[in-house]
Amino acid sequence: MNTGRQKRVIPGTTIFDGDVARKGYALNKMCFSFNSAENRAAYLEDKEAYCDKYGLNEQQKKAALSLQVLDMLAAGGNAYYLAKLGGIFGLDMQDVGAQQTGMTKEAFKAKLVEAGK
Amino acid sequence: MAKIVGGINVTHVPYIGRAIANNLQQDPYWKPFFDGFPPVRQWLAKVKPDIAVVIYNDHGLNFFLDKMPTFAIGAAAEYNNADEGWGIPTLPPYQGDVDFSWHMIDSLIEEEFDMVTCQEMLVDHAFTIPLELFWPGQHPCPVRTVPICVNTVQFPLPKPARCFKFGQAIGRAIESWDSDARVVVIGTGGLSHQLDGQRAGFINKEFDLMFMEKLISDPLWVTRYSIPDLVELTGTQGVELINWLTARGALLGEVAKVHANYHVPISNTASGLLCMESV
Amino acid sequence: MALDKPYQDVPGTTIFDAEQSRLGYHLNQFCMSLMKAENRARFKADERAYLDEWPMSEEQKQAVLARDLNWCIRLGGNIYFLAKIGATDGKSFQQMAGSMTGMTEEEYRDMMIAGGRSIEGNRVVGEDGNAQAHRQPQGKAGRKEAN
Amino acid sequence: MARITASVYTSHVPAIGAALDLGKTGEPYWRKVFAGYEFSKAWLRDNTPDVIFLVYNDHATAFSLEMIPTFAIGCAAEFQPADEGWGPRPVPVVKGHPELAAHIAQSVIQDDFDLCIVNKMAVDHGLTVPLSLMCGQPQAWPCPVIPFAVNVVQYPVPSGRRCFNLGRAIRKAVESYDRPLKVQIWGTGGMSHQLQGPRAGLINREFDNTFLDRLIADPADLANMPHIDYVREAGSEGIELVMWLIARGAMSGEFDKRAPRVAHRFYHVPASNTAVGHLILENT
Repeated sequence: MNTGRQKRVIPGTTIFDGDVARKGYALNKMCFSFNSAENRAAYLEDKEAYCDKYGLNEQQKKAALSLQVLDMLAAGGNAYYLAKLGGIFGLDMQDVGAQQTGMTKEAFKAKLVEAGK
Repeated sequence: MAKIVGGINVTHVPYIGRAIANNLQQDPYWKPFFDGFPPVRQWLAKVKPDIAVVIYNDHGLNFFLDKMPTFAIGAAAEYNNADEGWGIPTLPPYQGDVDFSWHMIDSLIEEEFDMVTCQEMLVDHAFTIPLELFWPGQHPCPVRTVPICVNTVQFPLPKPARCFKFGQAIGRAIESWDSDARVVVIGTGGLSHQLDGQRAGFINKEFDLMFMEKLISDPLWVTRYSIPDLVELTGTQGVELINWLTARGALLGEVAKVHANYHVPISNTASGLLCMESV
Repeated sequence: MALDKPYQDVPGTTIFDAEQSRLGYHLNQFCMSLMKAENRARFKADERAYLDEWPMSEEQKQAVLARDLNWCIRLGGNIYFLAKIGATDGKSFQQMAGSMTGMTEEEYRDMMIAGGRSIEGNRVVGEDGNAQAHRQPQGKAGRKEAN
Repeated sequence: MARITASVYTSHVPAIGAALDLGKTGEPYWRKVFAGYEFSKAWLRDNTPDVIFLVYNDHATAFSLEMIPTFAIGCAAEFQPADEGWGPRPVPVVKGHPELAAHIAQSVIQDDFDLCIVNKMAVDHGLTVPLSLMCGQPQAWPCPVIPFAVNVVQYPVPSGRRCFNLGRAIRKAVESYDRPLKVQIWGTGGMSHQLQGPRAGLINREFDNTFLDRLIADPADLANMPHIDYVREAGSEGIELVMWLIARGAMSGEFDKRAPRVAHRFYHVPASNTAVGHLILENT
């Protein structure tokens, strides 16, 4: 369907626009709930049940349970929200960056240092 | 009338909160970043602001995707920080200035900015960490605050030219307030970084340095770029630099650089600091 | 406030501006809570106890208990929010609006059917229309109360 | 390309919804109100659009004082009728049009209107009563609806001029949408009414009818009217009429100096506390 919108294609980059926001609503809503320590604990207790409570679809659930960031992005996740899920498992944004780029964390960090030179 | 004493733009990263909590300021990784701040603190001690207008973006603490404002402004007596889910310490509440907030709201809507007004608002690390960097360990924070949120999360985002005009309207709102308050304008976010996708870790030092320079000499320079251009040039989260542009607009007219610092990386981010004064 | 408030000279009318909104914040938030059936039930079961759950002023609570909408509005209430109290009581907007004029329900309804309140004499404070302060209360309901 | 085919203007009194829902439309009091919409129901059946862009105000339902947006656009796939304190109205769920809504949001924000983007909200009588008036009591609404909420409750509210210019930007947005959709824009609220204080019950026939005349013939000039004139002449809630200027701004007549065709005009006092005004304008 042509929606009349021109979308910029930037390699390796998802623009979090209305289409993605709608697709990812349930997943991001679940991540938003992780602002509360109580909810984070509830997630750890029964991850699947928690995903079901927030109405995640199969794709979102599978991505969230496997902690695969690229899969979560493909399912409509937004980085700021996904970071709250990552936080439960002690993943910082460099772990997340390394995972997405298929690098070791050390190599990812070295790449960043290099970019500043 | 209230007086704008100047502006400070600075990067915000949650990770910085943890470094402060763990006293890592002199750690080799952090030193080049934290060493940028003493000159800014000295400047603040000299210009003595009473109020900070803080222009930033919320990261899923106060706003969710159900209702996402383009421009939102706080009008509360107090703003609380809260658990954001990524394990950085929560800071004590910040004092607001309700009269000043409502004056700004009246003035901004009169100037045709379609504000979302918030009489309750949680402030996240993008608001708290800069204040903690400028006034370390001072709780309560020695200035009253007005939080202003710009949507940098869910597209469509306001275009750079609109942000600059918004900043100018903020400046006029401040200067038309019948008060002898001294106001510092703070813009937070950026500079180049991307947290998501195969392009995660993207940094564009050349663009960042040009942006910092142009913000002083020719702030309209960046308005030639569209939001998709800025995503391409600075990363999906690099677009937060529109908060810097908004803050620069609020300084109304020519400015001079007081101090600047630039360092890569802090976590995934190119960190920038730019303190400006009207001339 | 730096901006003018030209609307203060309209008789019998309160504009829900920033000051009113600040003043009435918790009163109005309490009203919104009545959009949930369970909250309406709890409020009806023990009004005072339910009100005490909200950081409202004592006077705001008294105004709600008295169902005095003019009083509520003076304390920062906004009619669209206050309407949730009326809804909880099974009152229509017409009954609520009428209650602020001192008219009985019938008197108010008849005035509306006859074309509503006239604008003449009711534009600016100091004229002689029926909404002016010196002509209150306007109907039997108000006079009964005054006696 | 999509285009705006017509605009509809109507009051949105909650008592009208209650009269419908409680089966009171046959009572003499209500018959006079509903008679004015008989033509409109037939007209809408003959001119069913692909999408309705419905401008209304939220009445302390989706937005509390914690957060009041000046303009909010509904981009969700559906919107549930709200429980406003009486229980939800027994009306169909409102289906949205996320693609067109997102396109309009994109275009209008590019044009310097600072919308609040809404992905989830309940809709109150401000939106459902106009649908009921125009459609009766169907099993489903005849087409998708994009809710567009305007703050006319907590001052400062947007000016008539800002609303009118927003309408123009919406028209431009619709016309740049790359599918051949027929879109109607509805402006709701008003006409003269005041729900509060000793001046409650205010009605101003002359003001209302002049407003209708000017809305048809010279909306750009009407858009210059300051807030205080609405409040003083049309009552504290009469300010809702600024929303009609959004719908009118989206019509083409103002641009090519060809006035739109008046398909229907109706005015009646009262419905509850309110002067009911209603217009249908078609782009020629």
